[in-house]
Amino acid sequence: MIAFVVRRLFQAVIVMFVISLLSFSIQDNLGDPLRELVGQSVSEEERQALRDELGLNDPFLTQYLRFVGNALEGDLGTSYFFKEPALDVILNKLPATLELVFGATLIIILLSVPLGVYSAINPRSWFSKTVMGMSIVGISIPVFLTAIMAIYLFSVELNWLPSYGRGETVPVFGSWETGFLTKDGLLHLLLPCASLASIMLPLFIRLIRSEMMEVLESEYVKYAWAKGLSPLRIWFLHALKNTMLPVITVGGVQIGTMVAYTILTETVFQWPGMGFLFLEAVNRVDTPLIVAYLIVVGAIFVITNTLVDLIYGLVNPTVKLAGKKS
Amino acid sequence: MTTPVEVLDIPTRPSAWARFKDTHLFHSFTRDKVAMVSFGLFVLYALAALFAPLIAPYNPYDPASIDIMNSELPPIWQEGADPAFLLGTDAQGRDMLSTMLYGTRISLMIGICAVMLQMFLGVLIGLSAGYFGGRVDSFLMRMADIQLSFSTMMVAIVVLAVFQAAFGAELYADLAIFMLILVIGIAEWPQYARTVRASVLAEKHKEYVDAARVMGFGSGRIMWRHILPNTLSPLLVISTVQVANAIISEASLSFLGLGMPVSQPSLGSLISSGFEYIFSGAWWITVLPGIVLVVLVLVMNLLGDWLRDVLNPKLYKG
Amino acid sequence: MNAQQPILQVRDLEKRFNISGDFLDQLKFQGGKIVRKQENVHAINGVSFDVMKGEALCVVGESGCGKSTVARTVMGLLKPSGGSIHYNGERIDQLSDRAVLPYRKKMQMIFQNPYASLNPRKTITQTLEEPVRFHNPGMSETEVKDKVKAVMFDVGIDPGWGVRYPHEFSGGQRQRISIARALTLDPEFVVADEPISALDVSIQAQVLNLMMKAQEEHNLTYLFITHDLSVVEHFGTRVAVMYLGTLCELAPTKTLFATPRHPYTQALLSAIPRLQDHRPNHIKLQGEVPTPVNLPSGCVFHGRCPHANDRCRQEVPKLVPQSDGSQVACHGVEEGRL
Amino acid sequence: MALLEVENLEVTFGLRQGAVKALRDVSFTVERGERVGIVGESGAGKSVAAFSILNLISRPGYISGGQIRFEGQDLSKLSSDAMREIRGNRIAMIFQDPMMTLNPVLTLGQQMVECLKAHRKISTQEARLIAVEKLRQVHIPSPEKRIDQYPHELSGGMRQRVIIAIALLLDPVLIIADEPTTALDVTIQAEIMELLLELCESNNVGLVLITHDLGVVSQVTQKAIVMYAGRVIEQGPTKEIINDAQHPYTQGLINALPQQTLPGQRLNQIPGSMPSLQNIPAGCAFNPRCEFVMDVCKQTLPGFTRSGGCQVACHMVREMKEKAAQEAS
Repeated sequence: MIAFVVRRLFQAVIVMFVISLLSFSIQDNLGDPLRELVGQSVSEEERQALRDELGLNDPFLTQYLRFVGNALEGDLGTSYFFKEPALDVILNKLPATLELVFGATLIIILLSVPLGVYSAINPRSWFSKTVMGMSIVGISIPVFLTAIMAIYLFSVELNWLPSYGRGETVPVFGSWETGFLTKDGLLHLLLPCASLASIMLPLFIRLIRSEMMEVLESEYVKYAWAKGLSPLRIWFLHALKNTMLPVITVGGVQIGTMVAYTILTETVFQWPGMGFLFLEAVNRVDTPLIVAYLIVVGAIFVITNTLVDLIYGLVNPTVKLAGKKS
Repeated sequence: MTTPVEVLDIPTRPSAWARFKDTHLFHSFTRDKVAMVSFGLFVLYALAALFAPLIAPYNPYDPASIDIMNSELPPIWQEGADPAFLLGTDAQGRDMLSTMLYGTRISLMIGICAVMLQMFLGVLIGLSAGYFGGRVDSFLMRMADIQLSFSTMMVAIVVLAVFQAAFGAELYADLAIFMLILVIGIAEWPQYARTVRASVLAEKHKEYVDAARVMGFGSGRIMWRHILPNTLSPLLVISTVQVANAIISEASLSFLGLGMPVSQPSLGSLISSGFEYIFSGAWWITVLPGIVLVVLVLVMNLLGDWLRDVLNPKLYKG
Repeated sequence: MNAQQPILQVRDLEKRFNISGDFLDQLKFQGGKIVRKQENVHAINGVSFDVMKGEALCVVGESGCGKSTVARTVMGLLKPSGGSIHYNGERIDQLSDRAVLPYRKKMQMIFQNPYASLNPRKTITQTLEEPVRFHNPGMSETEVKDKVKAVMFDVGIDPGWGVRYPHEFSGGQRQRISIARALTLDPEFVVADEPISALDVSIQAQVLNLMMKAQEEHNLTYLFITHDLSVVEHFGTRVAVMYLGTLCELAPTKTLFATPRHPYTQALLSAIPRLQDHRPNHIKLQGEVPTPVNLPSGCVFHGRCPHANDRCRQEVPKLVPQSDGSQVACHGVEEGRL
Repeated sequence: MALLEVENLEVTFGLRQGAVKALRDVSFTVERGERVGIVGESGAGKSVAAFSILNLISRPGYISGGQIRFEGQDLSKLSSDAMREIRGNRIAMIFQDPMMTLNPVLTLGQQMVECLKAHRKISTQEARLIAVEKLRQVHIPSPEKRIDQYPHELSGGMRQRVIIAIALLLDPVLIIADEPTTALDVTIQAEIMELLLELCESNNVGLVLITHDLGVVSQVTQKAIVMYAGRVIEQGPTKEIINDAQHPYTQGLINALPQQTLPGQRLNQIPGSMPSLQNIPAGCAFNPRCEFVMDVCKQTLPGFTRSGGCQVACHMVREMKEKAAQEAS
């Protein structure tokens, strides 16, 4: 238990340290805060005075520590473009991205488990073969291309679904605007979530299928048959529980990966989330916003990885949360 | 007292080709239609990429051969097409066929070079981690874990975005090809490192390695001559899939505007440049390179799947 | 044959494996405090024996008793945690890789798993020629080839097999190739780690016969590790019985099978299923082998021994020579209770 | 009526290289309370024979011929539901490797209770009581506590005891044990074997014991069946087979045991190795390794000849018997 907690903390610290270093060097090298603050019309002496005042001439370490100190207090600077605290700007867009990821995860879990299990149990049926064929095509199509094709088909040609934006949203707790509670919001979620899921879904189906097939060959499943248990109990208790162990580990990492893919989906669907904002910030060289994005995403990674390890430890009786098999 | 000598039927050593023809690999290849078609298509792609400058009817990099008046011409089977442009033209009036041939060339090149870089880094790190073990191993693997949890795309997007912002778009366009190779190559090292390490660890505990140690062979000899050759099949399997992934990564980055510039397009940047015209009906600018890209990646993935099935170490008792 | 001269002397050999993982895994909550705790597997605990020239010393015991660890430590595959190993009077357990090379020629090993002990990517010829070239840099190509050919004939395999890869052979054939590999260097001492336990009964006899023939023709000395007592009875000159990393009894084979002294040896012997007796009548031991992580105090066998008393629970018994030439580590035998 | 009658059983594996027959023409019977040993080396088909009784051969294997009658019922005609009623209930199985047999993510209690509930209409509470009782019968200390543990918390010997307890849960009439002690240590082996023998005897349960160990067969079983390359080559009362084997292979197998030779002497070995199922030699499958091989052995498959209480598939034995019969008349 101690080892688990310490490792997690250690990993979190490393991740955040790397991100902070990266962020800081971005802030240090990209763009000129002075120009953003005062424009071009100030004389050289005034600039120098201002630089001194802002601490821009301090040694690297001092500046870095000041940056970390501010970051720990939640102050990541002010967005040049929005003229608002960068963290607030990012956090405002967080719900949109999280809902996208959540919707995609839902699609993945709801489809991959039954499809993967079915095609593992009946590997020779035409349906399984179709699923496997589709899944290999699925992983071969880049997310953005799926998104474009989906827009072309469902929005341009058929005109069934909206092609951009979040549609109508309603506030839930405080500032969290959700699209899950309105019909329009749900319709808007459909295409982006499906596109985002399109790359992970085939991966999960293939993973679940191959793990499940391996488990079905195991001695303890054979033994379960010899005990005369019902097929449903064997498949969904004996086999599935063992199948899910590796799936949870790999799946956890993949869900983290999905955050990266939101940048692509959000760009195609002009989804007002963090990823879209990030890309805009890059184009505008809005350094504080870039930094804020990196830190928020880093935190999300650390949290998901910890959660995944915890769940794994809970499901697997042979692991005592130390990551080591007893 | 003599021990009877058992005699095998074929005492002579067959030629290398004959031996290859006798392998499990070759047998399953000839029996698997999907593998044969995939391999054929891959060879076709490779040839097209290699000889693009010879095959392509136009040179898309040559501004002189481009006439903006020819822009957005549809492919030949559609109304309003110009027979001079078999597959139509893009928004700048470049011949789609030529651009796609050159694009394939760039995509494949980036994919293969990036994977070579990954392999170099990954094999080096994986071998060291697996062979030295202990602290070196746990440090390297923790780094790999952290990097993997970030995902290649994320790392690549951030790094390229920062570089683009730092260099300015023009200088960046010139360096894009190297940056892409570098970033995709470096970001994916954990895949190789983990695979190599896992097979080194598995092999290290096998008795033939002990046998080699008992013979007094040095660790370098054991590492390179005994263990490494036994880790090649997993490397081959992941390499095909990695090339496919690298091509997708490159396309995605180019789509975001962080990859190849429009003046020197890869398949990804071609798709990207056509995206805005899809609503106006000029679907071919996006769809045609899209199909070329998907087929290329699909073929690589199918080959990877086939290799995984055939080379699956469980099939050998050894 | 001079049977009195020891070729290998093992003294107070100890081997521990640290299984506590890295620093973080060693930290434990204990009584509200965080303490660092290291856990070791005590694979061998002070084992001493000699192997005489020309004999076949068999080491028997159940899985986890440390017999394979003894073999691997003797061969230098593992570094001992304590004690010493002498070969022909020279201490070999602390030599550098280079200094140990001459001993590698004289000491060879045959492994348990015929499917894993041959490199799957090398042909039989490559596997057999590599050690010859490595240890005899001056040898010409024809000499190497002749040497390998001679050894292949010796173990009953056709040199024509040489171009083939291991996976083309059956388990018994591979084990012969393994023996051939050991013999290419003309060793005088061979450690065989369960060389027949992975083979079928009819093949076991083939391999055992081959090993006995090789012993005769090449004047070999064997350290033979096995769990199969019926093989020991047939093959061994002397037998060493191990339990939980400790030597219980060391005796000439005939003596051991006629009059086993140590209670564990008695139980072990009674457990062999034999063709003739139709009603098993073996000595039942209580409980199971304890883990080698937390060794029992005193005699390691006391928890399962029907004759254990307080002394056995506290004091570790020493290996004591008996009148019939055997050595037994048991308080009961020493006191004359048994 | 015998408890189990296997008649001309044939099992085929549909491999990519073509169909391979793993079992041919296998026939034997097991009486109520009888203990039968099936002996053979790896690849002889003894495990396939055991698993095919409960129709548990994994793909690509399937029963391609013959009949298996259990208590007079033809098992191959049963629906899968009816077959499930027999598995674990009337016929129980014990697998080879106790480390792999129990599901690692379920407690012992879960794995025992589910078995009871699959065949009987009882509450979980009642099922638990039965399970604890059975664990006590196989000498598991403090079974009330053990029942809530996971398999990895038990040693190999303990796990095999639990598996025996599971086999006895529903008071079956037949237990099929596939090398139940091979994965265990010598002293544990003897204990487990004795426990199994004792429980079979006291509950009058029939036992089909698959093993490669002739010693175990001679100690435990009343009848022995010797298999080679997918066929039965000799079967009969265990005592007769051990003391006076007729088939050259059985003789070779017994004589190859080190205890059959004086210490230090060369062992009696059978040359060569068992053919793979893909290229079984014509005639008698054993002919290339047989020291008594005759021309007829290379061409014709030997049928069974009676010799004492045994049935032997060997041309030489048949000729000897015929000669003896002629001389007698």
